[in-house]
Amino acid sequence: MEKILEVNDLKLSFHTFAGEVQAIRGVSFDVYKGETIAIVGESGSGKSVTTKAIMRLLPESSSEFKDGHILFNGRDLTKLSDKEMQKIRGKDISMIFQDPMTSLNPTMTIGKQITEPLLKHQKVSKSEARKIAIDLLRMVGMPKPELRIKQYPHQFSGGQRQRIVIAIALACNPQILIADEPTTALDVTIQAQILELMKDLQKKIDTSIIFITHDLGVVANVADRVAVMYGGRIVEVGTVDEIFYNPQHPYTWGLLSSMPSLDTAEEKLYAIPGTPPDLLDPPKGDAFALRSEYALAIDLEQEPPTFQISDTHFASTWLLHPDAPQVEPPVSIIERMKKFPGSRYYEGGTR
Amino acid sequence: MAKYIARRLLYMFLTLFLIATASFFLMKTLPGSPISAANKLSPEQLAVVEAKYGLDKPVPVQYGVYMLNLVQGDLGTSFQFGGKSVTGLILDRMGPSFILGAQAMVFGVFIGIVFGMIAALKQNSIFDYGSTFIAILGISIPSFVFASFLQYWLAAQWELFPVALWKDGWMSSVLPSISLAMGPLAISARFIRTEMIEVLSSDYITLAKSKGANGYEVAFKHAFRNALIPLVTVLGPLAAGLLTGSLVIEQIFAIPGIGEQFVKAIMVNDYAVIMGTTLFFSVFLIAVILIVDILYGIIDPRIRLSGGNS
Amino acid sequence: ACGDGEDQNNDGEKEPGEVTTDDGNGEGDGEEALDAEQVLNLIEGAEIPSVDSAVAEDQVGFVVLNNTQEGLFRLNQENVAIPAIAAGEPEISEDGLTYTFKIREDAKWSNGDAVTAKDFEFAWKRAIDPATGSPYGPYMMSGVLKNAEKIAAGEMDKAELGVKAEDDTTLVVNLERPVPYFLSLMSFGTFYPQNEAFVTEQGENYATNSDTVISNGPFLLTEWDGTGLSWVYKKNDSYWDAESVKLTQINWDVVKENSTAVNLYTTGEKDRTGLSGEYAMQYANDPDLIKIPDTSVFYLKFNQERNGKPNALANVNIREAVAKSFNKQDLTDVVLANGSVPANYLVPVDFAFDADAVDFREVNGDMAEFNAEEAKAAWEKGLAELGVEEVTLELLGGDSDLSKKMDEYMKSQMETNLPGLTVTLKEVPFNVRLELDDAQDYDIQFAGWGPDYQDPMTFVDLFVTGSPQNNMGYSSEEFDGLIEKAKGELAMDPEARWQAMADAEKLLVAEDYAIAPVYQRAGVGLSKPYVKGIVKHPFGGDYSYKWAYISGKGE
Amino acid sequence: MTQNMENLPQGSFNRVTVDSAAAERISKPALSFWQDAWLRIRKNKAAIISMVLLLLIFVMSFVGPTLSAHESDVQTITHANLPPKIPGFEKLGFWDGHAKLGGTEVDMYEMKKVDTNYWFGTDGLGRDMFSRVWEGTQISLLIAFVAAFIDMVVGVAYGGISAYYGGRTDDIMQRIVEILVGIPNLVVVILMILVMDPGIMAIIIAISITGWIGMSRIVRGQILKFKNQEFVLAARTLGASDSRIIQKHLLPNILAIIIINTMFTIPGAIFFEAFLSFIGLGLQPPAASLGTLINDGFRLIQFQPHILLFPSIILSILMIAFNLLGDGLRDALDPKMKD
Amino acid sequence: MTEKLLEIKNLKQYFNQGKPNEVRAVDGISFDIYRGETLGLVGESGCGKSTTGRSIIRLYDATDGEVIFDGVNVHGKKSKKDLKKFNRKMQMIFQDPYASLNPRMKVMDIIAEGLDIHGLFKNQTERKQRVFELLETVGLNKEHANRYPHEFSGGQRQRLGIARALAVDPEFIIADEPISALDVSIQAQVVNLLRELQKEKGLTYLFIAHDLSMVKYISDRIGVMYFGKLVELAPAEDLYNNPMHPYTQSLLSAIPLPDPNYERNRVRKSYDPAVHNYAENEELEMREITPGHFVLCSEKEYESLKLASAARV
Ligand SMILES: Nc1ncnc2c1ncn2[C@@H]1O[C@H](COP(=O)(O)OP(=O)(O)OP(=O)(O)O)[C@@H](O)[C@H]1O
Ligand SMILES: Nc1ncnc2c1ncn2[C@@H]1O[C@H](COP(=O)(O)OP(=O)(O)OP(=O)(O)O)[C@@H](O)[C@H]1O
Ligand SMILES: [Mg+2]
Ligand SMILES: [Mg+2]
Repeated sequence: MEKILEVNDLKLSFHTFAGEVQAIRGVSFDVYKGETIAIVGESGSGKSVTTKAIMRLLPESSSEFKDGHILFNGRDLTKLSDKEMQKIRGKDISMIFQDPMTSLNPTMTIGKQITEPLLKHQKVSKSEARKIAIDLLRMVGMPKPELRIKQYPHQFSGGQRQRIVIAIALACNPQILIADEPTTALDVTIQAQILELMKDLQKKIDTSIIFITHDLGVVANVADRVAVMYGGRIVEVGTVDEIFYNPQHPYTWGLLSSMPSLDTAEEKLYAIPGTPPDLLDPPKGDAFALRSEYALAIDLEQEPPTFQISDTHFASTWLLHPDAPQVEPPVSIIERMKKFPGSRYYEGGTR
Repeated sequence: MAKYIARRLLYMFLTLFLIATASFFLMKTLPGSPISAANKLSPEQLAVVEAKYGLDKPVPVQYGVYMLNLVQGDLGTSFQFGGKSVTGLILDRMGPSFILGAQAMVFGVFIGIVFGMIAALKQNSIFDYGSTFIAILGISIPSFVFASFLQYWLAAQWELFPVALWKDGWMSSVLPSISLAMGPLAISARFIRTEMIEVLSSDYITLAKSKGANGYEVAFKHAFRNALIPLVTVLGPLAAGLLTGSLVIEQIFAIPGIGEQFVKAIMVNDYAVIMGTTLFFSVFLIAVILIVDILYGIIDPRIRLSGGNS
Repeated sequence: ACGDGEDQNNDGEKEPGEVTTDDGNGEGDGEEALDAEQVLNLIEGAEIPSVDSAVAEDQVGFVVLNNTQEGLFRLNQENVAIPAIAAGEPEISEDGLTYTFKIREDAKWSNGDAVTAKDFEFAWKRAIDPATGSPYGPYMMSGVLKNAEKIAAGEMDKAELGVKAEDDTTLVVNLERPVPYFLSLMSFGTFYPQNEAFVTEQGENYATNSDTVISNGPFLLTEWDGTGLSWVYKKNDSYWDAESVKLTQINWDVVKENSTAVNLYTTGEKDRTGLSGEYAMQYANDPDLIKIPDTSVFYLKFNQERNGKPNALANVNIREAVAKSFNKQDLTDVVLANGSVPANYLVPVDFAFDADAVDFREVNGDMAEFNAEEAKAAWEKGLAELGVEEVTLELLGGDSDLSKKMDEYMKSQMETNLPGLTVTLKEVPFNVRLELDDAQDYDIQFAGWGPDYQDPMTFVDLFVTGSPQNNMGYSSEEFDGLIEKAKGELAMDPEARWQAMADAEKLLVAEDYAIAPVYQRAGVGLSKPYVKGIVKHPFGGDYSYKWAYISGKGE
Repeated sequence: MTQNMENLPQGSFNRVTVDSAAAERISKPALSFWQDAWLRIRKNKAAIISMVLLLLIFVMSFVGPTLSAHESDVQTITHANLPPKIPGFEKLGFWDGHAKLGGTEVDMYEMKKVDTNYWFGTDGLGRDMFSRVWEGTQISLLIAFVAAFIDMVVGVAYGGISAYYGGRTDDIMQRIVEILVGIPNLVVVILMILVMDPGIMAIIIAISITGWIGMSRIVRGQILKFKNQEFVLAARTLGASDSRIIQKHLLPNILAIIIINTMFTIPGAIFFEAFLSFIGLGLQPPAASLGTLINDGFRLIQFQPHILLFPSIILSILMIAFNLLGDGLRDALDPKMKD
Repeated sequence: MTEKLLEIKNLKQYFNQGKPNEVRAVDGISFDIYRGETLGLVGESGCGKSTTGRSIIRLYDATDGEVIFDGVNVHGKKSKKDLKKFNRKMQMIFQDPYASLNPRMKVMDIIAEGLDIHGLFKNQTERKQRVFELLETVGLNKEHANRYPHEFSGGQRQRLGIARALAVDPEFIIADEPISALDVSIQAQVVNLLRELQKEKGLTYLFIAHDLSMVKYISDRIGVMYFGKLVELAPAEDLYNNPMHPYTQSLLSAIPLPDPNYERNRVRKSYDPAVHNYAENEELEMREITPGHFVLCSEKEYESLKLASAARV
């Protein structure tokens, strides 16, 4: 498969009143053509910052690229001028934001907002742009698009607004679509509709999607591959099956097992104790160690390297070091692993 | 919409009625007689003159008469101008005040917006500090000091504009308008700056940027209109302030405006004129607020449809 | 004009426009070459409240009247009342009670009608009619014209007023009692004629703007909308003496800020301006500087009875002390700095003269001069009599900048020179002050008075018992008697009358210390050198432009 | 990433148990809200400079009059209208006692034979402007603070009651405000001043009479916002009384906004007092405020600029400093700016 | 079954009643809550779940209906004293951990607020002691008492909210989406805590959420709301295995589960209220189909549902 985006050892900080926030501390991942890669991780782990960094949408005054590069079709986005970047935004890479209530301009008709990138990037006339906009709205399932195109955002429901935002993002058939928690603000029924819609559209225009969420159910639904972030790092990356059925990092274990499935009946849920690290003063070594019951002495000293588990599966934890002791994952994880051929608990035949 | 305006108009009359009532009774508590030559008249003569103006009747009766006349558009007669009609007086005097006020408003708000935009777009730069400084200076120098300055330098010394008087058409209105504009300028600049900064950090601006909009488009097509909304709400009181504030400027530039007349009327207790002018100001203020509310709806579609109980 | 001593107001804020003469008659009516363009640009200090001669009551209105209308007499360049609409001197009856005027045949209204004796009868009756609500009519006529007082009080019909047009050209006037200065009154606005037909036709609208008023004087009032800040005089070609009038036009604008007026003057837009103190000092050596004489006198009124109770000022020594405790020279030189002079008298200098042209001031000379020692001595005596060590007095003054400044000065002077005295200041707008005056709710009040006619009586009778100007609890039988005599039995004996008034003044100022004179106002201004022949009058309409002209502006 | 895995120290791979309580540890020092705000405002240079200037002016308004050799209310009439003279400035060409008189530059001190120095010059009655300016500042500040205080009390109470009780109460109270806004405030103020005995008190009351409306609106908006916040609901479910909710929950939360708004009302009051002086409704002399001083001075702008200059400078500094401080506080106290 | 702690009868809560913008947030719902159980309440956003909770605890005055708590009608007229008593027995945990703690108060005072109001301590040391105990109960420690809320993470804040509610020793707690705003990794902490407390203190919960997997895990019975009405009420297992109301079925079909295989094969059902095709005069009521399993349905639907469930057994 063709690599379309390559993020290499990205490091980025914010300068705030309180000091330097090391929001991203070495993130690397690739995006292939036509795939959906989900980035999961708890609040504040740096998911949004990573994608905003790709779009170069971070406030220039307070953010600073420390290291690394972002290659889009071979061009390093961190080095482009503002002008060049404006040509890429909305045309080659576009973005959907979390909150449908606030991400549309309240004083502009949605028609204007949808046609804006068309007029900007594809030299089309106003009437053509209008036509395309209507088509787009129809495509995202908006009834009576001809009428609604003249309306303002507040005249739409949350789900409808999110569809509009998606229509905007898709207007120029981007090569990469970044969706930053596009369904968090919606309730489950609407969320399901939006997810289906995105998948349909992806099939139609063959774009790559970077999908950010912390809802593992959603990830299971949409993703081809999954990257798990913690404390400004990607701690595990793999195909969706690898992550869900053969997770290797204790944080991934924690995440997966803290979500009860419909048939969980244990007295107590597995819970990750403690709170996320303070990125103002990130802990030494493995940032997760302080909250992990599998912590090793070295975790507190030194950052773990990345270990390869399969062609597509990587994880950064000292537990994968040959010298590390074998540890028993939580029960619910063992249950999952049992379904995955090649995992040490595989029972076979179930699939 | 029509229904909304009709309701507002009705409400406006109610407000005016209350204002008229309140000011009438306040007026009656003023010390001193409105009859300027009171000290030359013997009590008998005074009684005759008072009877002429209906001042001999009990206050509630006077109130009734006043209100009745008011309904017919008659604001009574001025005491200081030998019984001239207040309505006529106000109509004569309102033109210049209105021109000055409108010009100052347009000019002040426009420049203020430009300053505010520059400050917000170049936040924490020398431009930001510069325009903020000018804006604050604008409100920290009393307008009469500013006006004297302009008059002395631009008119008396360099002879670029007429010194005073309402004689040279538009040129006469330049200096007074500028002096008056300083307040709205400063206020608009500060409002726009704060609001722009706020708006520029909002989600929809990020979305606009993610569509590839350049700095100009982001600032003017997306942010500006939204940043304008809060400013619009203060325009009403601001406009009213200009009108009353203009009295100082009118005096300095010897302009036959209503503000100047107003203070004089207060000083000599010409309460027909005070009341009339107060009502006129109130009508104006309420009208401006109504216009602003409609404007508000035009700028902000969210309010337009919900039919706005602002 | 004048009446009540309004305010100490030539601080430029209220009347910078009180532009004035380089002593009017000065340069003769020159044979200097007249400029082709005879247009004057002047400043007035306030709007015209009214140009209806029956209703007018203020300085601005009287100036307009004086230049657009004309009465039986007019003050000439020497400020002597000479016949104007009257054809020559009137016949006066032996007892001084009946005056018979002949009206000039060539006197015309600007609408073409002739000015007749009926016009006078009509106008005067209109002015005294209570229904007109004229402030000056009753004030000027009561005690002068026969029956005026009763008519004003509504006790008699106006038809009974002592004025009658025998025919179109003969006017007979009956007086209540002999009035020695009666002829000078005839130059006063209230006694001007009005065209009955025109006034009746205009009804309510009469004189509410320049279209609803007609003139019989040197100029026509035009472009006045009734309340506006500008108006124009145009030469009146139907004026009987139009030949003497050189100016074709005077453009007037109301400017209330002195700085603005000065700026207008320096840019050449205006030909004259008054100067307030600060400007006066700066322009002291300016060749354009003119001095403007004035006959208003400002004084302190001592209220002897506040809220019905006698206060410290009821003690004559206390009054004397206060009256002598402030340095008038410094006040006029430094604080006012506008040419005003210290007043040690009530009746101003250069105002009233006897038959031999001797100034009334020669009789009494200076009284109650500043003298810190005497003040202190009187003060201590007064305190001892009262049995107190400390006194607090409230000084009531106007709210203009200049009066505030003066009040501060007075306070500082009095407190410095009179140990144990505390002066509190109270500064209020004019009409509030009147209210307080009426209620006798003050201790000391800064007041002033300008003459209404050319006779010391206009000043001295202010303080008789019961006068509306008294309002300070001063009541002296001796004083009242002197005034009564001067008005009555001595009316036909000028010398004795003169002496009686002088005695009254002395009693008031230097014996009873009922008031304390402070200064006689004067002003300074700037006048372009090409402006000539403007005449300043001591009372009535302040200025005449009839003889004014422009010479040398073109150069 | 694949780094020196070889030489890892012995025992590296020993399991360690992490105390889960340690993971709940908060590393930041315990700071109160105000300490926190102080930390942030300290980084705002403009606000700090403003604060220092305000403090300086405040102190000078008390100390200033005693520094000068001349008392503020002593009239040395022979020393009237002197320009400023500060020893040491002679060489700089200004504040050297020279002034233009009728177009020529003269040394006024020499001309009037004055041998002491007036740092800010003298006024028309020969009073020392330096003392007067500082005393004026003192009075202006007094007026401003008292007016702001009344404003705060009335505005907060009115807005608070209106919003907290809501419904009909709010409706009626807001209608009243609308009518008050409808009457040009100058009318109300002038009427008040005419009705009352003139003086500082009258001015303060006049300024307060309409001044509180802005505050009440802000407070109302804030209370409306907070009164349905979950922490208030939580208190209600615990059975808290209205007074407890207002005192413990609402007021502390809107305090910051109140303070910020006061930062803007103070200069507003100073300014308004200056405006009242212009139309002749200012203080009763000899009391002077910056407003009356400026009003005295502006007519002399051409000849004795010093009379206008010094009070104007101080007024401007006050205005700018209060505004910048208000801005700074707004940033520092804004919960959105946390961190 | 055990004793009824709370009976809700035909509760209605309308906003802006009589005005054009009237909202019938809760439109006549009835259900009981038994002592010691957890009743889950689910439904899409805006369907009236929070309003129900708030009406029960009297944050709103109900438009109509009764809330009977321990045999006493909560919405009847009551003296201040009675209300206070009631306030001690019923408590609420709020959705937003950031908005539900007063940012200007220290943790100590936040938690002690209930103690202060009801005067539940003799002296300051006792007050402090109680707060420390409560902090410990929710897994925090003493030293946190001196902090301000903004210094805590979301999960910690939610635990503070719980501690505050526990301070007055309530019997019944309404938990209004206590975990929706929390991170997955933290949600479990809070849910565990709630369950532990229930066991220790015999608490009764009304647990509002829209995350059905979590609700199922924690609840004994679950009610499903749709547009102000309760449409189905059943024991948790029963509801999941045998959802009867079409809206419930649609809701269940939409829950994403962290299992890619399941997700790949999921068929989502959509709900269209038109499917009911009710006639004009049909009466809708909660009818018991199987023991303990109620569905809002018409007589006709009731019959067919009965048949269907009989068939299943
Ligand atoms: N503009 C900024 N200035 C300072 N710090 C920032 C800024 N934006 C983000 N951060 C910090 O960077 C870190 C990562 O934030 P990010 O928004 O990427 O988290 P996230 O993973 O998207 O979380 P969430 O799931 O809550 O959206 C956080 O600690 C955040 O506080
Ligand atoms: N105070 C109020 N005034 C008017 N309408 C209200 C008010 N509170 C709630 N509503 C409306 O009542 C309906 C139900 O709201 P409620 O908050 O109970 O929903 P919810 O089920 O809790 O939703 P969510 O899952 O989003 O919290 C909504 O339409 C809401 O807009
Ligand atoms: Mg994010
Ligand atoms: Mg809710």
